[in-house]
Amino acid sequence: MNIEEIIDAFEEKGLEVKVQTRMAGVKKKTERKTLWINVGRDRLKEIVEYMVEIADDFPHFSVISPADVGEEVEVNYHLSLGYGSYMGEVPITLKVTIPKKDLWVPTLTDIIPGTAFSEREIIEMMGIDVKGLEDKRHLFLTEDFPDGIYPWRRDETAPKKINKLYEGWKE
Amino acid sequence: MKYTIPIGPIHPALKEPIMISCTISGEEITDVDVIASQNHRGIEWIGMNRNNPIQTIYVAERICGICNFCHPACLAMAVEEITDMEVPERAQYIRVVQSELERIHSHLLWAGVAAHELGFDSLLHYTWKIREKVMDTLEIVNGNRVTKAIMMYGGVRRDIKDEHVPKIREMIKYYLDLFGEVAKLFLEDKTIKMRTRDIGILTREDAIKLEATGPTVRASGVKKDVRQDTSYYAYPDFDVKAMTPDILTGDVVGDTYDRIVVRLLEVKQSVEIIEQALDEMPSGEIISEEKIPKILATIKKSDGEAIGRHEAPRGEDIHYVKLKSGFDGLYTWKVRAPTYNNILAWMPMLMHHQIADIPIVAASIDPCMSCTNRAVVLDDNERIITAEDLHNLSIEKTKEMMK
Amino acid sequence: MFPMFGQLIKQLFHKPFTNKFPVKYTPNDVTALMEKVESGEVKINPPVELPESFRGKIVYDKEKCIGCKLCIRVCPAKAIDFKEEEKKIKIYVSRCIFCSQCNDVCPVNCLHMSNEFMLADVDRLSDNLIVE
Amino acid sequence: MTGEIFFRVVMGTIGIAFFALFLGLSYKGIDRKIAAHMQSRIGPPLRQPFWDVGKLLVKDNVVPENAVSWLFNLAPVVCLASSITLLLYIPIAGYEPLLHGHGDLILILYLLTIPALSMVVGGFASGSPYATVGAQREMVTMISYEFPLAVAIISVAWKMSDAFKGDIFTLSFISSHPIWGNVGLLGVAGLILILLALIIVLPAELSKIPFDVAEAETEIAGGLLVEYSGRNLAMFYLADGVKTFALTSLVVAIFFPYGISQFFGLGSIPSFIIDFLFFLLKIFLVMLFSVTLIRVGVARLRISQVVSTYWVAITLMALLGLVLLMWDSQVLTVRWW
Repeated sequence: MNIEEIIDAFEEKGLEVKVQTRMAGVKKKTERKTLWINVGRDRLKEIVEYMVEIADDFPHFSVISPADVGEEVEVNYHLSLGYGSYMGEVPITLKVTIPKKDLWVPTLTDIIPGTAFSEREIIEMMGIDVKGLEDKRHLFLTEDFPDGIYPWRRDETAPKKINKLYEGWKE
Repeated sequence: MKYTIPIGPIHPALKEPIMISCTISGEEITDVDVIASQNHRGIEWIGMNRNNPIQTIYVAERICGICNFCHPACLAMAVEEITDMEVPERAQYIRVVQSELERIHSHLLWAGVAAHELGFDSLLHYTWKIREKVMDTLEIVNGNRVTKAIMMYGGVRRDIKDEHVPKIREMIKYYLDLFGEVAKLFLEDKTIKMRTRDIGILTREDAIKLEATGPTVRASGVKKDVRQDTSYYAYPDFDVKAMTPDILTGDVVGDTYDRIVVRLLEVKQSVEIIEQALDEMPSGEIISEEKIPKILATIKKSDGEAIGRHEAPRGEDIHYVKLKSGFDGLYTWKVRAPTYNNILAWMPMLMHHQIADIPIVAASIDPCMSCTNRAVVLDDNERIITAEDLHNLSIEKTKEMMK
Repeated sequence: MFPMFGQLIKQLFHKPFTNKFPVKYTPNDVTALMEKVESGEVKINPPVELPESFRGKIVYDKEKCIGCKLCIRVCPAKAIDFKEEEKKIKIYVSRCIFCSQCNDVCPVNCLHMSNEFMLADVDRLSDNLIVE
Repeated sequence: MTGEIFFRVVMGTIGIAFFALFLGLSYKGIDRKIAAHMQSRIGPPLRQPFWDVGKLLVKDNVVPENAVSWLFNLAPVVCLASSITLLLYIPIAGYEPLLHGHGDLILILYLLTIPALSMVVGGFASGSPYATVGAQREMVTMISYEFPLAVAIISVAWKMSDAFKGDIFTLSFISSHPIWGNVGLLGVAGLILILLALIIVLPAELSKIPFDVAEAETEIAGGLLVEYSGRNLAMFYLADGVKTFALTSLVVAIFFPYGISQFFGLGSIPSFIIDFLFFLLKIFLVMLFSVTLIRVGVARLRISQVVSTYWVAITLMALLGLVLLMWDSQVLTVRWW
């Protein structure tokens, strides 16, 4: 699956693909292309299943990284296709934009079990509810962490009581 | 009779802030649960709210105590992609040399720790004795044994001078001669084979489904290596191949023994990469923009998002960076360290094994929890003893002892 | 079958690899040892020799400093304070992480890293750990 | 008369006790020093074990609350006491042991199990899951190494009964009639096999790597001894030193009871000293090959592997030695000297 086939496969599905390129290497100058695709929340599961079909081995999932952009939250699913061949991997990021009022995303653990930890992290760090994930315990924060506070958010739910350990020591 | 054995935050087998609680009946493990919320240090929060991008490089460098080149490497790659900063050729080569030097020292450190987990302390002392060679080279090249402090947006901060090259060549010769002996000590030892062969098996299908990365997944036969798959820095010139156990032993089982094989092969590969890098090192300056305030300015007015992926010693390390013009610091910064995915692989590996296998299987993925936990937000209402009080207590104790 | 035995016998007859800095065995009483070292009775084994690019305790050349506060802006550990009245800086070595970023950013090159690494102290603000 | 014997035994025991503690700890120091140099380290000074015991005695003795406290405190005392009584029956430097009599070889076999049993009791009494797992493992290790140990010692005793009449089950009898003298060529091969079996059984009894699954430091955080501290741990530490000294002197008493003082033909005192020093050298050599070299050269085994190694490999070796011994006396007595 080289990059053109992957882009055509996504365009078939009626998705607009944005390609970012970056030069690398000195003697053998090769380009590194990353695909950025906006996907609706309801089509996410369908697209990931589609990726499992077209992948020659299995899509490589890296992590989910949520970004708080004022009124909405952009949830980026970082995946990639075509690893194993020389310079053949294409990193693909599915960007799901969800409004802050209705923060939920479908789980992907039934398709790719490896996403369990990332989903548990966005639940506790960003307050996004993942529908269908059975184990929703805290992953990195302690059990007695006050709920309602989401460390990565930039609005009123961001942590306020911060221990200024690094400032008050000089006296 | 069932009980749960906590291989917990404080345990000689796993000196990491993570807790594996295994329910055992007799000696056999029947259920494994991983509780990672022991020491989260807020690295991303610091990067997003408190620091400007230059300071964030040094916070990224301290995410992990051992692999501290891979995190700033990913961060710089992402920021350079957004701000479209040009990186001189010589800097790309120096970055390859630094990441391979780090891989050698990290893998040898792991080999010693694995030998200690097996109760084989003389192999620990032996491995860490030969590791001193790469530590001395790092100290000569970077001025400090572990924290390299060499990464800067748009290049590297220090050059590999001409008087450093003979020392690195001497190290290369030292390791190439020694590889046979180390492989013999690790792979042909009967007791190590008894303890690691067919133990902690991660089948190829589990490895792919649970998205393991690095040596853990390569030991199960999946040819996944970021240096081979994507082109970044000067890696396209090096034709890096993913190391799988069948190269040395001829077949792939995916157990702890194969992970030792893969890591030893990678040390040899890294030494060869450094040798090739030194031969073809282009000349030229090492950073595209000398003045730091100008770098800060270009980052401040740039906009966009990018991901930086690098093959850290423990697996694929990925940073997602989003910059917003006018915002001092990274608008959004997500760090995903390699161990983050490999923890999931513990469940299938540890099932139905004996307690004696927990330390070596847990150590076989080379867990680095400091990479995985990254935020501390202290809530000071019911904490009685704060770090400050502990510090004062320790001072009094030292004064008392010095009388 | 057991390759380690050969290696062990070989190592038994070689010199141990450990570097005997400061003394071969830990003393019962450290302060007594320190006095003996000052009085010259006990000679300390030298540490592993350091490369010239070693990043140890910071050295501040007060005259050349122009008070531009760039180093304060760039120091990741916030280890540098500004003294308004005399437009000079004050560095807390106990806070410093030895990254030498301030050396690079300083326009007049008045900050350098020395080779001194034995900085253990009881009081964080003792004069040995503050560079002015 | 009984008063005098009683006085001799009591004073003798106290003498043997201090003598055993001192030598046990100094041998531990030598063992650690040689192991360190093998691993190309400098290692602690030779007097380090004495410091360790001194330090442990100073530290406070913590008894966990959900432990059975009287059993918890009794276990180390029993362990140390039984290790010292072991020494009363073993001839030191070829001289009569303090207590000897009919069948003390079998008594030694049983006395060997008491220290291990007391550690098991201590482990169960301390109530921590690590200690319980450690205690289970100690019992399994005991079962596994008892078998080859018994086969080895009984076959030696049987060979003696074949050659001599008289009270052959006493250790002093065995050490006064060196076994190597009255066996044929096949017997020598058998004896070497039995000696090898005994050498490999020693690390398990002293719970040294590769068989220290009961006190595995990296798996169950010190296993049996995880809850012990202060005086109790010091007693276990001393018991381990005394047991090392006792077992190595047992092996020396059975297999190398030779003295070298008669070659120099000196007076009684110097020859006694030479004999004693030669005895200490023999102890050192046995300890070097059975404990130090093995514990540095191999990795720790799993409990299932410990059992399979002892029941299959080492027992077969001991039985083969026995067969060779039987073959030697019954069928072909090939004189080799």
